[in-house]
Amino acid sequence: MSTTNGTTAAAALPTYTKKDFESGVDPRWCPGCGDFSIINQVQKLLPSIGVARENIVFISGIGCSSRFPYYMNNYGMHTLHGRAPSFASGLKLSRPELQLWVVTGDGDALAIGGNHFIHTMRRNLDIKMLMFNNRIYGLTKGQVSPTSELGKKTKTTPYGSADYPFNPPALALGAGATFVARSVDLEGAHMGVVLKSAAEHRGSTFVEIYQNCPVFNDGAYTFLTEKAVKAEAQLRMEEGKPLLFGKDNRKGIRFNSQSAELEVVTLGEKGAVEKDVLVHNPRRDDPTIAFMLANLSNRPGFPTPIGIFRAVKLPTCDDLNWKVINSAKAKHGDVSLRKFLSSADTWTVE
Amino acid sequence: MSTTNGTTAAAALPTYTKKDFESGVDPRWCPGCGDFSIINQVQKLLPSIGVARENIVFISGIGCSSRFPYYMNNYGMHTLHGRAPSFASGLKLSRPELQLWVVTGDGDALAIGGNHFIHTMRRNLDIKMLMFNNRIYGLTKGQVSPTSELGKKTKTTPYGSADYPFNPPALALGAGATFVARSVDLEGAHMGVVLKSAAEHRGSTFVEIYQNCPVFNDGAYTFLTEKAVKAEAQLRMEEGKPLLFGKDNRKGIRFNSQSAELEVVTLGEKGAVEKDVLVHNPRRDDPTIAFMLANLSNRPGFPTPIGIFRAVKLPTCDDLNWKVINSAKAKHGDVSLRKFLSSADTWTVE
Amino acid sequence: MSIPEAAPTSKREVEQVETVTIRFVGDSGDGMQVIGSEFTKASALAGNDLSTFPDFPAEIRAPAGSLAGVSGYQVHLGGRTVYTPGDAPDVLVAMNPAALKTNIQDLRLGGMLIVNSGAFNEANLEKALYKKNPLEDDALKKNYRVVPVEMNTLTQHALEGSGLSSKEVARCKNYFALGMLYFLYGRPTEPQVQSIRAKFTKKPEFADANIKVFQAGHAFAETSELFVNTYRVPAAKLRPGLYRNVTGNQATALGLAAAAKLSGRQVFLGSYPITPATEILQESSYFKEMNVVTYQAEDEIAGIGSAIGASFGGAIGCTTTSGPGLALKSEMIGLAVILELPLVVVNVQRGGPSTGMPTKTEQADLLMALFGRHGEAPMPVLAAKSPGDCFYSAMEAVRIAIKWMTPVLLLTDGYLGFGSEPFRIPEEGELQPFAVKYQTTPNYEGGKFMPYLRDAKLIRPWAVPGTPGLEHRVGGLEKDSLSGMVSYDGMNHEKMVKTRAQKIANVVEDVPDLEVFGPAKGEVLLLSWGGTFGSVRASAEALHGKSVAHAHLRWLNPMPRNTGEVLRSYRKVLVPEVNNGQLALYVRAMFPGIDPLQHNRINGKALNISEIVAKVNELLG
Amino acid sequence: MSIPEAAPTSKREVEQVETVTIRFVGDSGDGMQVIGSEFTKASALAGNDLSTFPDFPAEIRAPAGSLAGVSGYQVHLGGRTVYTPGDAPDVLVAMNPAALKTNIQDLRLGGMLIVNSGAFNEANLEKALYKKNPLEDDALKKNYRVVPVEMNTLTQHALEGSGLSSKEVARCKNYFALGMLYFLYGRPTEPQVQSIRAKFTKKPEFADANIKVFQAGHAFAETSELFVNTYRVPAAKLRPGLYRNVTGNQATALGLAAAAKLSGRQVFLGSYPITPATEILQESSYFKEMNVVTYQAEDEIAGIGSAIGASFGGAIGCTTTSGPGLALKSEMIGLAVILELPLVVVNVQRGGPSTGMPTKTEQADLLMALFGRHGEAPMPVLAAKSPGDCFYSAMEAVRIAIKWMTPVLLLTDGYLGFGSEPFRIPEEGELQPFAVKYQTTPNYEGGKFMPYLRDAKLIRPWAVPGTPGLEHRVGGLEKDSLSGMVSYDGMNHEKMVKTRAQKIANVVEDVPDLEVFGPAKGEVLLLSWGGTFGSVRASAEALHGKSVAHAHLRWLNPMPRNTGEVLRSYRKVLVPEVNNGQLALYVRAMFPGIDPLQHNRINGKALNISEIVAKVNELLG
Ligand SMILES: Cc1ncc(C[n+]2csc(CCOP(=O)(O)OP(=O)(O)O)c2C)c(N)n1
Ligand SMILES: Cc1ncc(C[n+]2csc(CCOP(=O)(O)OP(=O)(O)O)c2C)c(N)n1
Ligand code: SF4
Ligand code: SF4
Ligand SMILES: [Mg+2]
Ligand SMILES: [Mg+2]
Repeated sequence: MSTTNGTTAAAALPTYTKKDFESGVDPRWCPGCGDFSIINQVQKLLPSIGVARENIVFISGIGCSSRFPYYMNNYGMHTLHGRAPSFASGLKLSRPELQLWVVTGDGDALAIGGNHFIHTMRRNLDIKMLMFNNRIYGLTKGQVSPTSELGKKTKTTPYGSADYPFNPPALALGAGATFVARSVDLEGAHMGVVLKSAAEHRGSTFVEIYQNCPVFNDGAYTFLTEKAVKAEAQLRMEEGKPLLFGKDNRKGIRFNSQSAELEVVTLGEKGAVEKDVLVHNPRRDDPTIAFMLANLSNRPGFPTPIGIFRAVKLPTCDDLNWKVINSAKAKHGDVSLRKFLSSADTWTVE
Repeated sequence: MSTTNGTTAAAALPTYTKKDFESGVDPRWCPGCGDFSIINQVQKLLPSIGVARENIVFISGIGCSSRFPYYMNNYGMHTLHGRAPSFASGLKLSRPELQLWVVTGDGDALAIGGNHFIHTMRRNLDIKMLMFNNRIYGLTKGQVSPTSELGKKTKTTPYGSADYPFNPPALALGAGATFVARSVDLEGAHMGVVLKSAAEHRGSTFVEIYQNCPVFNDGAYTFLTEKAVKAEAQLRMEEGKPLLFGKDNRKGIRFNSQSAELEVVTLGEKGAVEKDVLVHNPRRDDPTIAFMLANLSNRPGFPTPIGIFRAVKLPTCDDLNWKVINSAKAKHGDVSLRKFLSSADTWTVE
Repeated sequence: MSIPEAAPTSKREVEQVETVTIRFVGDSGDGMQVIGSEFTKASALAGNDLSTFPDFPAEIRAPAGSLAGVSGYQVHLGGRTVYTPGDAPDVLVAMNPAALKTNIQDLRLGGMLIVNSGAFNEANLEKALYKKNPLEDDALKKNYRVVPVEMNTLTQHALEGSGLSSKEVARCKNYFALGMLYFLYGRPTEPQVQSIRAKFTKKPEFADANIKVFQAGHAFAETSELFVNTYRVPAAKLRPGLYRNVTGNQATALGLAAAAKLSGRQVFLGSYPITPATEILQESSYFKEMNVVTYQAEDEIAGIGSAIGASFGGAIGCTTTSGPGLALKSEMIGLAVILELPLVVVNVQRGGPSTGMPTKTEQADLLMALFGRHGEAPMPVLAAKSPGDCFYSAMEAVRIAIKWMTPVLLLTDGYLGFGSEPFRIPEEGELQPFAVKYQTTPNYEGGKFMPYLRDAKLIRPWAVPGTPGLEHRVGGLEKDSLSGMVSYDGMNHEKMVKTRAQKIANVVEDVPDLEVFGPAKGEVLLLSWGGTFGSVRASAEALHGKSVAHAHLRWLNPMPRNTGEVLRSYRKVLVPEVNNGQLALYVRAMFPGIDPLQHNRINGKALNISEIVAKVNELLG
Repeated sequence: MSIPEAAPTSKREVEQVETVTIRFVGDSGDGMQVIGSEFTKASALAGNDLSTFPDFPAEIRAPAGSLAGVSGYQVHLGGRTVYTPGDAPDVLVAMNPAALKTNIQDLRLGGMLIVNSGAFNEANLEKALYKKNPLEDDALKKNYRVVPVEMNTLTQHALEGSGLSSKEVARCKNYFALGMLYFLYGRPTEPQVQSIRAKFTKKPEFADANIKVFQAGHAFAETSELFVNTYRVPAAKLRPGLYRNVTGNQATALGLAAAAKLSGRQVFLGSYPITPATEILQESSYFKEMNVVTYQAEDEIAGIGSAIGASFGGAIGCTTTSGPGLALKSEMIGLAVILELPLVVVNVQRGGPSTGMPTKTEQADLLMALFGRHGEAPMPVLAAKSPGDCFYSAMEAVRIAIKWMTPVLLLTDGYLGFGSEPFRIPEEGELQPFAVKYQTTPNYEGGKFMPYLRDAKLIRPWAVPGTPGLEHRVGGLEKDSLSGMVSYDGMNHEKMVKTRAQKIANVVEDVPDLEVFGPAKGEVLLLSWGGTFGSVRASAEALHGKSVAHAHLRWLNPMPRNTGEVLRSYRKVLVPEVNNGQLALYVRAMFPGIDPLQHNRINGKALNISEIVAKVNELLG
């Protein structure tokens, strides 16, 4: 057990199974809710990441998605609407050896919680944030969210929403996140791979998971997940591979340096060949291409990218902080209370 | 006078001078503060924009910069730390005919106010936001701000800050702002031009103004403003012109489609010619190139762009809202209170 | 409140009952809210006074058949004034084992239990954590009049050959229950048939099915010998007029819209969704033609900020929330206090602290409403007393806010917000318009405008952007007592603190004197505020003839001028509250010498009338 | 407090004075804080008891010479216990007309005015809005002992040939004034010379210049005939030991660091800058080797959120703020209440409401501290009584927070935070360590861990991440009384509300009884809390011999057990406060029958002793 700061004693880890990460409380989501598929992937992943169960903490805000920690057999906090990243930030800075996961919804993370979200991203705190994006407020039964589409009719926008939505990966990139990815509830295997990379990344980690809310926003992602359209609609980004999609991977994404824009080409048509297609590299220092890909989903005629937009290694905020703390500790050694209190102009009264 | 919503009676405007926009209260900023130069440009601009003085409202949060409204002879609100955009949003939605300016600082807008900032940007509310970025908390006397450099020593980070800073235009672009620009306190003429464009833009408008705080963060921008380095350090973006800089404009920014990155070229060297240089176009729908330019200032070896990153016309949130409201009004006409209250299942008791 | 004992003969008689409380309970998918409100409507048409309350399961849908998934709807109808949805049901309609388990303890002894015995299969019993079938339990039959009905099968029979799937058939069984109750309470069936038809215009096959099942239920109740009597609740003596049903949240939304009409100004509602306040925003978002502008902000702080911004622009800024949101808004409310701009903050209280029990009611935000701001920041606080009263309270809050240029806090609660009652729609002209005057000319020597120059009541002028010549700045720093410009002068500050306090104290001129129900002097005064009005008034009525009176505080700040006098006219003051004693504490603070007794329940529900009555009887000795 | 009248002869005598209050005032750039604290240090070394208070101009630097730009520093020194920085200065050192104008009304009649007459030129007079030179005004000379000194010229003379620019020369003149005061109060010059040298090690030319000017001032006072007498303030009888000067904010930071040491745990301070609390975060950010981790969050909510997160991890989560920030944190504090995690919230009160008067003091956040949360959310509240006491109060807040697993609110104020006094550094071992126990093993049958299983005092266990087998979840929804899992059960909720309230009531075992200074029974009891301790105690001392006592509440919740008894031992209770009567209201609420009288000043300053004394004398009749 580690109760002091520093590093956790590297005891041999038990061999975990998925069951070890189930709290025993039955998840209380509506039948068919996408959240079930997500928790399933997370519980499947954790046995393999080499972190002791007691050193993992799940922190959430408020929302359907935010009930997540109750169902995990780790340490967990179900906090206040929008504020999960703030708790995680303090806990991470206080005890950097813990692995922290924030679980949140589109409203929780981006409406009331937008500020903590962008600051966690910019600081590059080593926190893994999973945002279940159902483009609606689920728990409060169907109001517009910051990811709801323009014109969307909801209980608070009966004549259609007049607000443009956020593009969450673009926002995360604008804020400076070092790991940004997207997956989909129905694509379990894909999600598993993305989550594994997220678990391995050190630094601010943002994973948007498209999640269907069958009760208040059913079918939000059928455009992406229906068998019939899937191949054309999904752009699966894989490191080192060209950005191909469509039936038989016949289409690709090319950067047109004339217009300085991305465009869709069909291989074999108008002279387009595979080597023109942009090769996916999420490790570029500059976030621009990642940003461009993130914005694709806003643009008509383009597929929606899933996978990892960006994964860049930079010293984390927690590491930088503890470097300073440890050097101060090393320099001063163990200071007695009296000595500490006396480090100022003093005088003696006799 | 317009006291109801709708449009202001288009009475002939008086001919204003700069003095008409001075409240008569002497600005209380420290001698040499960059804020003086900014207010000077704003007061110079307003006579020329064709808006009645009484229809302009300045709204600020808390900070040195936020004292701004007191010195303007318009309607004004000096509100709470970080919250100015929220007041402006309500006022704009309630009375769309008013012209709203939010004046804020780097701490006010991006620390405590970050959430209202990104939401105002994404909604494309017709609000003009001027952020005086001195990379420090001025009013509270010198603490780290979200735009302070990594490693910066301030009163709260005596051993250097462990937080990566925001790049404000990149954040605004990530959030969906339709107008994003940057200028510098010492470049009065440049600022005047940028402010004029901001005044003309309809939609979410963000202008970052680099501002020197001689008391708590002196010289933050000498790397950009000192005569000796200015030409090499500033990249002045002008619509339709190639992105040239340096002594005699010998250098340019080129997009390398091989690496999918921007690079600096010297004209005449290694075969670089002017037509390779990226031509600045702030009107692209896709925000990517604007984002790439915004990120330049983070990258060693690149100049810092000033001017307009993005200026794109999209229906504003306030317009979309009032379209719905006006159509409901047109459809229902003037409804009596009794009729309104009766629109439900009713029964009569006799 | 009184169902007659089982009649000795099997000949069915029509029994007159003064009031009856019926609770419908079943799985979330069983349509209990639907038949509850249909029955309510029929009772309203029959001229009964009414009060209803839904009992939703927690926010997220629980698995079908589980204890957590039980949904309920209670209606209390009467031939006289009905104050609450009723302490304990006289009739419980339970559609499955889980619903029975979570509700049976509330059924009054001797009450009638109509139960869908067809749902008591092994799977459902297990989900409800029953070890054996409770319907086979003798205790149940001893304590209640149990009427088991095979609704599943009877519904299937009714729909044989309809072509509906078995799932669709199952969905109709709530109408079987409804049909039985229509027979039992002698409601005419034709309007209900119409209503079903209207509801399913787009799916006539469902209309037909539900009508069939409804009629089958009615016929079954009539022909089977399960019911000894049928009942009639006479019409109540209600004030004549046109009526509708309203929940408290609807009424609040309607009240704000009415205030827009009466003042001729825009209502700007900037809010963030939160249970149980969300409906106010949702309802209001339909009222565009009434000059109501709604805005779902990014969070509670932006919600109230947008409202204050709109108020600066001349609108009536409003914001609606519940406890956690009110906490977040407290800095902003303080700003509205120092700016002296009109603003209405509606707080629909729920169980706390923290996220607490979002779907349950409580009255524990009173002290926060009164004192929960930094610095000296007094503001008017009022509380609605019934669902329908939310309408008048919301209007009153607006009227005070714009007359006195001040934020006003209106407290309601989950019990009022979700509960409903008949609401008489005011006649044309019955409600007085209240004009809003903007300042349009300079008010000071030299043609100057002084935004903080006050009138005799200490009210400052409201000048709005767009008015030439009155350009001015307002802010959160202490301000000069005339110009409103920043002032760090200590004595100016003291003056402003006292002036703001005095202005709010002056609002008492708009606060009616406290009225007493019952004897003007005596042993015990019941003192209530907010949503407990109904329970406490009903208790006082039940104690009629004893030396017990009831007074209800609608205004908490300022309190009515005669409050102290009233309190001192009784030997004992008892304050029943759904909290740990907040009004009691406040009364002690405001009226030294008065030390009220307390009756506190904090279980997420309205107060129980019988408990209050018992407590008072104990006090009477 | 008593400077002797001008002596009749010109022969200079050394006069003994028991206490003296000196105020240094000048332009922000004049270095008044510097010479004020130098003189304070010298007085401390001479064994005087002390209390000091700076008077900063508003946050932003005003133009040189302007009224808004005046900066001051007041020190009260004595040969006996000194409680406050003094009501009215006996000596005023004024460096320019603006400083004279804004301060002269505070100088006590007959007091000494040392004024830099060289600064009274036309430009400066105009900036100070003087129509004519006040030094030529007879009234001034009639009311005060005016000592005009041409400090500008004399400084220039002293630095002739130094090679410094005239701007640099002008900057030295504060040391001229200091030199004069050293002579006047018989302070040894050598330590000051050393101190100047130490201060300017990197710029020896400035060291030389300032030393020269300092010595010139000293010599000038000695040789000129301007001063009739010189004064000696005898050493006070202070408890022997090693001393330093602390401001309240420094002391709070030191107290938190000391608590880290004494508990063996990390202090995690998550804050957002806000006047007048910012210094606590700033000071603490140097204390890394003491196991203090600081974090400047993006806003107040994130600040407290980070602290609660750290507390969940086993650290002592702390957050520091002022009024507007406390308002923002209220939702979070409610969460800490329901989680039952240790947390210390320090609120340095300032003038309100809203942004108010950030640099001025006030005591108007008491009711918010007690009641400013939604739902039933009680928590311990204590208040520091002097700058040095902030150290002990901060430690105490931590001790209570971790012992009782609760958030604790510590109130200080701008007056304490900026004010300073000598602080005796506790001996090694004098402060008792307080261990923190984490739960490391299951506490329930079947090897289970129940995070909300309580001990006899109702305290729940603290199990932190990293402890295998105790994995558990906490949250803001109402929780089952054992497992902490979500519970919507009404009676469980009522039980939890009452249990949490009882636990906080139990903290009274750690609250010492109220002590009374003065007679144990009598006419008038002065009851104070927080930063007004000094003024009220000094008033009580001044009223010595009359039937007047003083009691000071350090703990506001719970209050000491004997509070009611003490209050009832006097015919009248007078509560002096820098607010509109908040403690008075609270006392009325908590002790029915006691109706205290009030003395309220809300002018951004500490209470005036003479006003309190006058008020009491009035009450004594
Ligand atoms: C301070 C506060 N404001 C509002 C709420 C009400 N609330 C709870 S969850 C929620 C939104 C949930 O939406 P999202 O984050 O998208 O999660 P989902 O339920 O869709 O998973 C809201 C508005 C609250 N609990 N606390
Ligand atoms: C709620 C709240 N928190 C904190 C403060 C204190 N505060 C005032 S201004 C400020 C920061 C100012 O920095 P910036 O926005 O960069 O403005 P500048 O003074 O640099 O122009 C802070 C922390 C406050 N007034 N209110
Ligand atoms: S409301 Fe939607 S998001 Fe919430 S649990 Fe149900 S299906 Fe899932
Ligand atoms: S502190 Fe800095 S930003 Fe503020 S007024 Fe002074 S120079 Fe300007
Ligand atoms: Mg959602
Ligand atoms: Mg700044």
